Amino acid sequence: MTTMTIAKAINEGLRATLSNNPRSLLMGEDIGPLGGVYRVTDGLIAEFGADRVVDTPLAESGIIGTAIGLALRGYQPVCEIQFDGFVFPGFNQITTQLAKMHSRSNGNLTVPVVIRIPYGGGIGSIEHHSESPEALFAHTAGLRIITPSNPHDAYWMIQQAVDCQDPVIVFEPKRRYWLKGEVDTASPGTAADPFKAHVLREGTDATVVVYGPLVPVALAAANAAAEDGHSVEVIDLRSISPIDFDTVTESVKKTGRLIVAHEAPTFGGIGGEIAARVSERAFHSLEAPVIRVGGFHMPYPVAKVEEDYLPDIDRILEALDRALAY
Amino acid sequence: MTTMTIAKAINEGLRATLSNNPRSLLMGEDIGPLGGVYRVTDGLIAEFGADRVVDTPLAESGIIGTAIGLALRGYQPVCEIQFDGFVFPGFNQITTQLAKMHSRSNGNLTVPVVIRIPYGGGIGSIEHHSESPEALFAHTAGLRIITPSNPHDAYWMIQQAVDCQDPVIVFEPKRRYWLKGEVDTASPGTAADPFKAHVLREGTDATVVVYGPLVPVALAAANAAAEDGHSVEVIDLRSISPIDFDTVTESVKKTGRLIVAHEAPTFGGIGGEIAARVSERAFHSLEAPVIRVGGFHMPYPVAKVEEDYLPDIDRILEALDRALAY
Amino acid sequence: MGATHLPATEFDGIEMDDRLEAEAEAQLGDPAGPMVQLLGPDGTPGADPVFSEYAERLDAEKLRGFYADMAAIRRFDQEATALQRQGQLALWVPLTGQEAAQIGSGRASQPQDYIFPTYREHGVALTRNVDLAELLRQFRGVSNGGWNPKDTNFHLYTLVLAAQTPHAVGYAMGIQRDQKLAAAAAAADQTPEPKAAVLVYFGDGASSEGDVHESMVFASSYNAPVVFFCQNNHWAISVPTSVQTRIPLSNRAKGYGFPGIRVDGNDVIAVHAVTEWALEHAREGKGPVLIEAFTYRVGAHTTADDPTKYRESAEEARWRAKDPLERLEKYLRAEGLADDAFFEQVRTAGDELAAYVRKTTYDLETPDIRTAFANTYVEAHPLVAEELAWFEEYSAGFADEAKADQAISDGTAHP
Amino acid sequence: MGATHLPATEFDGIEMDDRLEAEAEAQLGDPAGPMVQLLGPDGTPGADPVFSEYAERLDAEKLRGFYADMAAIRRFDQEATALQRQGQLALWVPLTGQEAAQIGSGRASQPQDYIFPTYREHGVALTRNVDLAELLRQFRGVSNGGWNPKDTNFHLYTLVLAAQTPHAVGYAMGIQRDQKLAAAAAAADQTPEPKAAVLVYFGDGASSEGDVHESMVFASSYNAPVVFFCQNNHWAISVPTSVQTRIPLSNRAKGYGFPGIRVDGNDVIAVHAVTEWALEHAREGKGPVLIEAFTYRVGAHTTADDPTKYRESAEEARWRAKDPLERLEKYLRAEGLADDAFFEQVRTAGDELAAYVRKTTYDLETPDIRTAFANTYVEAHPLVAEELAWFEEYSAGFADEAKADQAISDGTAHP
Ligand SMILES: Cc1ncc(C[n+]2csc(CCOP(=O)(O)OP(=O)(O)O)c2C)c(N)n1
Ligand SMILES: Cc1ncc(C[n+]2csc(CCOP(=O)(O)OP(=O)(O)O)c2C)c(N)n1
Ligand SMILES: [Mg+2]
Ligand SMILES: [Mg+2]
Repeated sequence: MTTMTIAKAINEGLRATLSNNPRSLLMGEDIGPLGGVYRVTDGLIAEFGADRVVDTPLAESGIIGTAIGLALRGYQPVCEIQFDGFVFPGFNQITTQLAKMHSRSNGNLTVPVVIRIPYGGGIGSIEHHSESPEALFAHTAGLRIITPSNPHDAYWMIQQAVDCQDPVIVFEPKRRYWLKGEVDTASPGTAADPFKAHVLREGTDATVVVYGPLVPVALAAANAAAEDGHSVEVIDLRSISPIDFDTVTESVKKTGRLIVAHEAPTFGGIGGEIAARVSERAFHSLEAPVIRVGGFHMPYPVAKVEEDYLPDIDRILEALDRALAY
Repeated sequence: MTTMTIAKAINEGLRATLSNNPRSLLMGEDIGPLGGVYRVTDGLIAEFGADRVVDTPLAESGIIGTAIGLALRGYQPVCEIQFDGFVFPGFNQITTQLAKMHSRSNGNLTVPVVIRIPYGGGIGSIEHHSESPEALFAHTAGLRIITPSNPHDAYWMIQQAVDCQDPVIVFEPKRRYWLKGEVDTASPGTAADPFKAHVLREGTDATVVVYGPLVPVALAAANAAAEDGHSVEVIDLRSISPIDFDTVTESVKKTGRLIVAHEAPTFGGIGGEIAARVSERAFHSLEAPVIRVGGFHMPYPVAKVEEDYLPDIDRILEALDRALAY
Repeated sequence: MGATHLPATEFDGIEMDDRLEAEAEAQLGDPAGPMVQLLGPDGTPGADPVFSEYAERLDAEKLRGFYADMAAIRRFDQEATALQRQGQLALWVPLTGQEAAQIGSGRASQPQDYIFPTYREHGVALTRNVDLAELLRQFRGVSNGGWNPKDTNFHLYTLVLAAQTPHAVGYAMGIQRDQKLAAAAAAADQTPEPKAAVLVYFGDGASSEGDVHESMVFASSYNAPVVFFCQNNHWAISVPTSVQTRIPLSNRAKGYGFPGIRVDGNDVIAVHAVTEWALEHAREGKGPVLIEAFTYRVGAHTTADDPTKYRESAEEARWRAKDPLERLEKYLRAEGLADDAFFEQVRTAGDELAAYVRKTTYDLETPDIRTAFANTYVEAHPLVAEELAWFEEYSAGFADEAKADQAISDGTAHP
Repeated sequence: MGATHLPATEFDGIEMDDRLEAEAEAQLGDPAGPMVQLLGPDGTPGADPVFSEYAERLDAEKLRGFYADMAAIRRFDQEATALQRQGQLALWVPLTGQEAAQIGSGRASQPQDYIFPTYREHGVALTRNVDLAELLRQFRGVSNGGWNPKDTNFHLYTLVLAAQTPHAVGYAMGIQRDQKLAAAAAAADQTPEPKAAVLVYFGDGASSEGDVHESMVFASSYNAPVVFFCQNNHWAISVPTSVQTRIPLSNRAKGYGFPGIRVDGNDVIAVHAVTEWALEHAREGKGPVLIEAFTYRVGAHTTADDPTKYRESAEEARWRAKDPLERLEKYLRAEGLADDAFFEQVRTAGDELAAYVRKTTYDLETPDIRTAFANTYVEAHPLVAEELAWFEEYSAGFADEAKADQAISDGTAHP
């Protein structure tokens, strides 16, 4: 067990991958000598050289597109997209090519490309640096999407993503990069399956489903609710595609109430999928409709008002109140 | 009143726009002498010239991007994307630029660009020619999305889209291009508001919400259900963003059951949004969970099996049975 | 203006506009600039200080082979068009007119090279030993990728224009890395793999897509062993090349600092020579090359297209006069390299190929959507499993219903 | 290989690789190829057959103005950096080193021209009379677009790299259409509008994005009045220009058939001359031009960046020796065009500007998320209305709570 930040855990996970897997390589803008704008790849070019840690031209479609070609040749590229808002020039390659290559080749070809995307707000940044576009990828079959919320998960999930033979997008909660926690580098333990949700806190009155940056927020909300006498179960989804509906449904059958929170706008967000499917699976158990907490239907607002935009403890508690009022 | 196909109605709508609005223009691949691969712009270049009906280089980002520039200069461009699966090279311009320009300029700038996209399957076509990517745009604030299901709506909605000061994506149900119907070119009548849902058939036992290509399918399913003694209300959503939740909720409060069907994959589709929001708004009225009927979580399959993939009358009836069984 | 001050173009900045106009106009007909040609439309051989050497390496058998390939693929094209008319194919994308560009370049590749086609490269497929019946699967709507690229190093067709170009560069970057590993292995006394390169096809229309640019940037930046092969067939569906560019497309290479060559795309000998040179160049680690094959799509864009809407038949006629097969036939006959018997034999082989294709198309398996469920992901996926389970139950319901209906009409139903 | 056979590059295909290598290496330091320069680093004037004419039009006042502008924007840059350090700005993007590229080009534009910057063009903003306090709004996190582009024809900053380039071309296509309408109006005896062009900025890094390519394709295809102004400041954050290109970026224009000019980006006179020429060229309907301003980002990429991670301070020092302000000062003094009093006055003006900026930054209004609700759409939108209503009620709840808490602590609460 070692204590480290999420950023460091990903760095160590990538180091382990590069060491163990000679056909893995990293690609992206500024990931070389700079070590990435968040220093997630710090020191790796010095250790593994410029053929394994590749500073690319500034072109996201080119990054994803060449990664696909490398994967076709038997390599396992891990691409870094510098910020959530800059993945869109690469959207075509991800959606029409990466996601479909295995299927359209009738299973003959695999393209185990990993795409790392720091995402989410709360860092007081400028435009395009605080977005949560996960739903825009979850709708596309062929992709897998995971998001760690703590250093131990981060260390293992990045390696599991590379090992997975399907393309995987790893959304990294950038405002939690400096969150510290214990990492067991010897064994993943309960983190063995990156596509399984984790019940982080048990409860009986309501379930709160969150992922990535909102996990600490939900835990804090559950603490606050406990003071008011409400027992709240908190689930860290971990995987956004596929979603571990078994774990969520089981919880809701017990608690009878579900709140789903994410930073992405509510309208058309992944919360709708969760609400719809859980409502179907646990119709008779639900004492209240699933309440969603998310961003408003607007472009991510300027830094000075992002607190009004982002789901926080109060917003989750307000949703809980509404759910309990049924 | 004139009888015409949907394709012809859009053609006439565009002709009316080009005639009435000197700052409107059309842009796209093959929309000139060829008249578009579906002949929707047939004859327009001859009538309005190459400055108003512009055959562009083959580059979707360039098409949307230059359309934004033209809009900033006071023009109203209507872009054609040749097929649903080919919108993705232009995704960045739509998502990060077109959708946000008004907001990021604090309301100083408007970019009333219209994007026409023939969408959906059922035409026995090859890859990338049968997709329904509407959910990937609906999640982004700043865009509006409408989809006509009949010639009268088509004639008016395309003109309303151009008149709207917000960017509008018009998804055109390509397998219905040859569907004929009456068009009143003198007055939109009940089609005056393109963002309002239409109740096409009244019923008491369940509501079926559809849009675009599935509207005739839902109506046929309702007919079949009537033979079995079930009274089904059918709603044509018409607008996918915003969604007219008032009309849908009112219907569900009456019928107590809701089925939402679309060709797009169910997972992460717009059906989830409808299910979630209606479940919240009409929780106590719902006798059954909202049942979604949609594509499977796979790339749109090859033509010879698309019948197994596409929601059809039987799939809607099966969902109805499930809803009625609660 | 002094030429020294505009190093970035060869145009004199002030007078360039008139020249550009004139040049652009000229290019709409025949190309204005020089273009590699080793076999004229009338079958007379040309000479070239560099590429003649490559042409001289071709013996009679090779040349007859080129002809046989071109004739075979044209015959195949006709058969596929016929199959489409008969409703056996949903769509067909004819290549007639582009045989020399495709056979010449495909035959210049080595087995270890990897090829990324777009969707019209049936001739290249032939040179890679792709079973042409498998190739029709896509157009019959039974598969999105009818063959296994690993068998032939011929990738699947890509329909999203230009999307395959960065794949090609990435693949070439992989070859570079493999060569370093192989060099290490060779030092350890193993036989080294033959050097390989990537050949990627795209059209004049597709050349406008951003992906082509990003690919060339990456290729140049990493000096990747990739040859960009642009078939300028004058049309992108209904849009003439002049909308995509006002100067020869081979010029695009100038922006990235690697060679760009315009070759007569209807001259199979020249195409072969230039491509062989370019692939050698790439394999030897000298970096990327752009080839523009100046050719013409004589038929429709696809069987769904109607060229009379956008071009004059006189233009088509002008290009038919430059037919790639006819000119090679003239040359072979004039040089005494092939006789009537040879051409008769080619015709018979073509008919046999057509018969084979017809038969195998009728026989092509009907797919099952369960394959699509199975191939969406490599690894197990709960949502796919859930939806498949629903589908099985749903389908079984119909089977039961059908059985029940049958039982009723048979009178064997229990009441 | 005969040069005639490679019309598409000026390189001899066979020997090109060594040359390319050598050239690329050379370019990493000083540019190898010719470059327009009218004022050397030591302040000595140069001559140019075309552009000297443009330089000669500049009188002493204009030249002093250039200096004053460059000094003002450098002073502003220092102040903004200081404000960021004090926590008054979330981030700052310094331009130091690029003053000549920005002031020279901005001052070459006419009021009727429309300008699309990227995010570092504070100097251009100054030439367009954008209130520099408004410009800081974005970096204070109170606005995504601090000024109204309609007031100044200076568009908002665009952070998605290269995304503004097609906007520029589209805008230029709009100008073309307006000019036709204006011509009709003029015929009807109205005063014609002055001819206009578009000037669009992007960096050496952004040049790799597909959008730049598609923009150049469109610009060339429609002969649009647009000038592409690439500030090659040698770095894209930590990535040197050599990763984006191995030859001068001005060569990109060769692929599209319009002029590409490399100019010394630290020479305000040359930049002004070249840009003036290019804008005239575009306004006159002669089509697009690409300008590569060869300059250097002397400071960090942003205040969040640490250049010591990726470059040697010796490189920075080498470029400081080519400082754009110093060389103009030398020239002005040597020619007797400005005296100590002038430079003193410039310094005072700079301090005043800094004081103004400091004060207005402190005073910048705190935004309200209700503005974001209001500006998402032009027309009424039920979802936005619903969410806003929820937000109002939710916020009112807090206000009530706060009031109640206050009442309790005030002892005025009713039990
Ligand atoms: C990204 C994208 N946009 C549009 C299309 C539709 N489309 C198919 S073929 C074609 C023309 C292609 O022209 P070109 O690249 O010259 O190739 P050719 O068909 O002439 O071989 C178009 C526009 C597509 N397949 N992909
Ligand atoms: C599409 C996109 N990808 C990545 C980024 C992140 N990013 C911001 S600035 C920058 C470097 C830009 O370099 P250059 O174009 O040379 O401009 P400069 O900063 O040197 O002025 C990068 C990678 C971005 N803003 N947009
Ligand atoms: Mg073509
Ligand atoms: Mg730069």
